[in-house]
Formats: sequence, structure tokens, C-alpha cells
Amino acid sequence: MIYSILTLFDIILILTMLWLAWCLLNTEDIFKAVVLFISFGLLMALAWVRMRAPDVALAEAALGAGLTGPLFLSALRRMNRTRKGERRLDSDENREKEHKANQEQG
Amino acid sequence: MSWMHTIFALILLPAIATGMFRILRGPTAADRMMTAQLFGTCGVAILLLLSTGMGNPVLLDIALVFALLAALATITFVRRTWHGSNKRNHGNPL
Amino acid sequence: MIRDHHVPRGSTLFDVNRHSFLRILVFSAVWWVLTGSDISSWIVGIPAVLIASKLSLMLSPPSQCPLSLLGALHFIPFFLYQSFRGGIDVMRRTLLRQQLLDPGLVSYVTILPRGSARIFFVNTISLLPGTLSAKLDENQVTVHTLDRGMPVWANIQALEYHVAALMNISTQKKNCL
Amino acid sequence: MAATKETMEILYNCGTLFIILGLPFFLSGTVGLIRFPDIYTRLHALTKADNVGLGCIVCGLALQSGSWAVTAKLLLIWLLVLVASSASCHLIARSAMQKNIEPWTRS
Repeated sequence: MIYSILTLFDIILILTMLWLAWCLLNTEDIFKAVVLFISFGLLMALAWVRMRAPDVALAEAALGAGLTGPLFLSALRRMNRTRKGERRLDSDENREKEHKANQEQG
Repeated sequence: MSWMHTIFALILLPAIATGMFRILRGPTAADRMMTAQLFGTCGVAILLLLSTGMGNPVLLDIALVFALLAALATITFVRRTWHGSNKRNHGNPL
Repeated sequence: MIRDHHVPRGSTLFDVNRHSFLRILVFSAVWWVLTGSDISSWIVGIPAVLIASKLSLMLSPPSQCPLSLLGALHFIPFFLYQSFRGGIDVMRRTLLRQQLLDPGLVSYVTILPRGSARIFFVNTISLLPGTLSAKLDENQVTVHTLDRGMPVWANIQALEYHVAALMNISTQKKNCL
Repeated sequence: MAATKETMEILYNCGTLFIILGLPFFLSGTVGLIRFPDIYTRLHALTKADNVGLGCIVCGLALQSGSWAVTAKLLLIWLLVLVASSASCHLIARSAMQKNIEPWTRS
């Protein structure tokens, strides 16, 4: 009895995680992706618990959800600031500008 | 091992899964972050129930970590991400 | 923040007055809860407890309005009952078919002194039925309420009274510092 | 020892009742998060319902555990969640006010 219930629990957990991962990879909004990542970390910890690895679950909860999440959020602010200061290092616009400059020189 | 607690944990799992809609749809960033908080609280409850259901008291420690760190993410969000995004309108960041 | 109090800051590391003894007791209890009845864990535990109590005394020095035991005995049942009512209230509003919401902002002027009492008060408002503290300017708390028909004012006043009793603040005096 | 066994059983059943009582709070918290119209009302649903639900579950599990150590740990977890969620709830609401997000009103 208990094993069938736990199996059902696992199936729902796996489906939720797959859905979450799919949304996470598909989303365009970076902030949304970060929140989805934090949620994914929490569910991943639950998954480790179900795989009978509570120590890994502890590490996952602490690192995946607790440290990486705030780190990403802080990084997001830096990114916004850079964008406002018109200094987007990695953007397509910059690359185009460089390309044009190169062409003019050439 | 107790099947009853496992069933209770199973009931709470859809509560998490439904919260996903708010992440996908939430108009403001805070709505999305609140869902992460919901995941934290529900995760704590599921872990508490599973610790009896699977007969493993170690899970209580994981629940403790969940409780601490879900809040950390929210606080970082409010102080770093959300506040910083339009500082021009309100000069007083906290 | 309460900064202007006279606690012997530059005292020796482990001078045992009432405050530090209490904190050491609390942190020892937390350590016991975390590690269980394993005696060997106290090899790490005793230094950890001492460092934690020293740090907590440095970061949040003891106020002149200490907790009162009698106030706590009144506060805890009040808090549990009110938060349970809050949960029931939210459940009713979410699960019923028609929306029972009539939200609005209410502003409340508190007599609690600045510092831990006021912060505690603002944080507990959020757990009361139908209220959510949204802003704190000096002694003015802006409260968001789910239903303007509820006796929000009376609820908050009752909470304020209980917090004052918990922190040993007389409600007549404007400022206890 | 029959009497103690009986009391244990009664405590266990009381605990089960408490846990069953706690589950609807969690579900209503999620429903509120989905259904409520604006950020402030959603915060109401999230903090209150979830804290009470967790409180009921903690209470039930503590009654069933029958050991003081586990009870203390459960209470510590609940206290942490309580502090964390009320603080972050206030922070979010305050930032929303500072950003001039208007509360939804019935009109």
C-alpha cells in the first residue's frame, strides 16, 4: 500500500519537475527563469529525499535554492544596471556596432 | 512507515504544482517570488509529513534548512532585485 | 534600533549577568534541539553557544523593556487564536464561490516605542485576521485590510495592548526609552 | 501499561485530526494565490493560510511523535517559518507600496 502511494507521489513530483524544467528552458524573461530555478531547486531536494539521499537533499536545498537563488537575483540587478548605463557588453547591438566600425575601417 | 502521512504529503503536492501558474502568469515580479515562498512553506510541510511517512527523522533537518533559505531568497529579491530596478522614482532604498 | 542604553559593552568576554545567562540558556536549548541527546556534540556545541550569545548581545543589545513572563502567557494564546481565525477567514474568502473581498488601506498610529517592540508589532499584524502591515513611517503603520467591514481598528488595538504587556511597556507612557 | 497505551492511541488520533485540519489551509493558500486579484490580497492568502496550515500539521505531528526532542524541533521549524514569512511578507508589501502599486478595490 505505502509503496503504491509513494510511487504516485514520485510520478506527480517527476511530472511537475519536467513541466518546470520545460518552462524554465523556454522562458524569455530572465527573472521568471530565476524564480523557476529556485522552485526547481526546492523540488529537486524533495526528489533527492525520495531517492533516499537526505544528505544530498540537504546540500541541494542549501546550495540550489538557498545560495544560487540569491546569487542569481543579485546578478540580475547588476545586469539591469549595466543595461541602463548603456554598456551592454554582450548584446547584439554592440556586436553590430563593432561590426560596422570594423567595416568602415576596412 | 505510515501510509497515512504519505497520503497527506501526496495531497500537498498538487498545491505546489498549481502554484506554478502564478509564476508563469504573475504580472509583477513580486507575485512570482511569492510563489517561491509558497514552494518553501509547502516543501517544509511535505518534508515534515514524509519524515513520519518514510520513517526518517533526518528529514526534519532538511525542513529546517528549507525554512531558513526560502526566506533568504525573498529578502534578497526585495532588497537587491526589486528595489534596484527603478531607483529613479523613489530615492530611498530602504 | 535601540542604541542608547547602558550595557557594559567593553566588559569581559564571559561576564555573567542576567542577560547573557538568559541568552546562553536559549542558545543551549536551540543546540539541544538541533543535535538531540548526543553528548559528544557539545564539544562543538559549547563554543558555538558562547560565540552565538556573544554575537547576539553585540547585534541586538538587551532593551530596557524586557519580556515579561505573564505577558507571554497572555500573548501566546491570543496570538494562536487570532492567527487561527485569520487562517479561517482567508480560507472562507478563497473557497467560497463569490468573492468576498473589499480591500482597502487603513492607517494606525501606534504608541509603542521604536525598536524591537514596534518591529515585533508590525510583523505580527500580518498574521492577524484580515490585516497586513504595508508601511511603517515613524509611528504610523499603514495596514492593508481584506475587508473594510471588519473591525480592523479594534483588532490592531488589542494586538498593541498585548504586545505592550509582553514587552513590559505601560500603555500610558508615550515612550519607554 | 494498558492505560498509557490507550492515551497514546488517543493522542495519535488527535494528531491525525490536526493534520487533516491543516491540509485545507494549504490548499486554500494556493487557491488564494491563484484567485485573488492583486499582490496585497495574495500576500494575505499566502502568509496567513500557510502559517496556520503548517501550525496545525506541526501540532498534529508533535502529538503523534511522543518525544520532547522531536516536538521541540517541530516547534523550532514552525517558529522559523513564522518569522521568515511574516518578515518577507512585510518587506514585499512595503516595496510594493514604495513602487506605488495601487491596491485593488471593489468598484
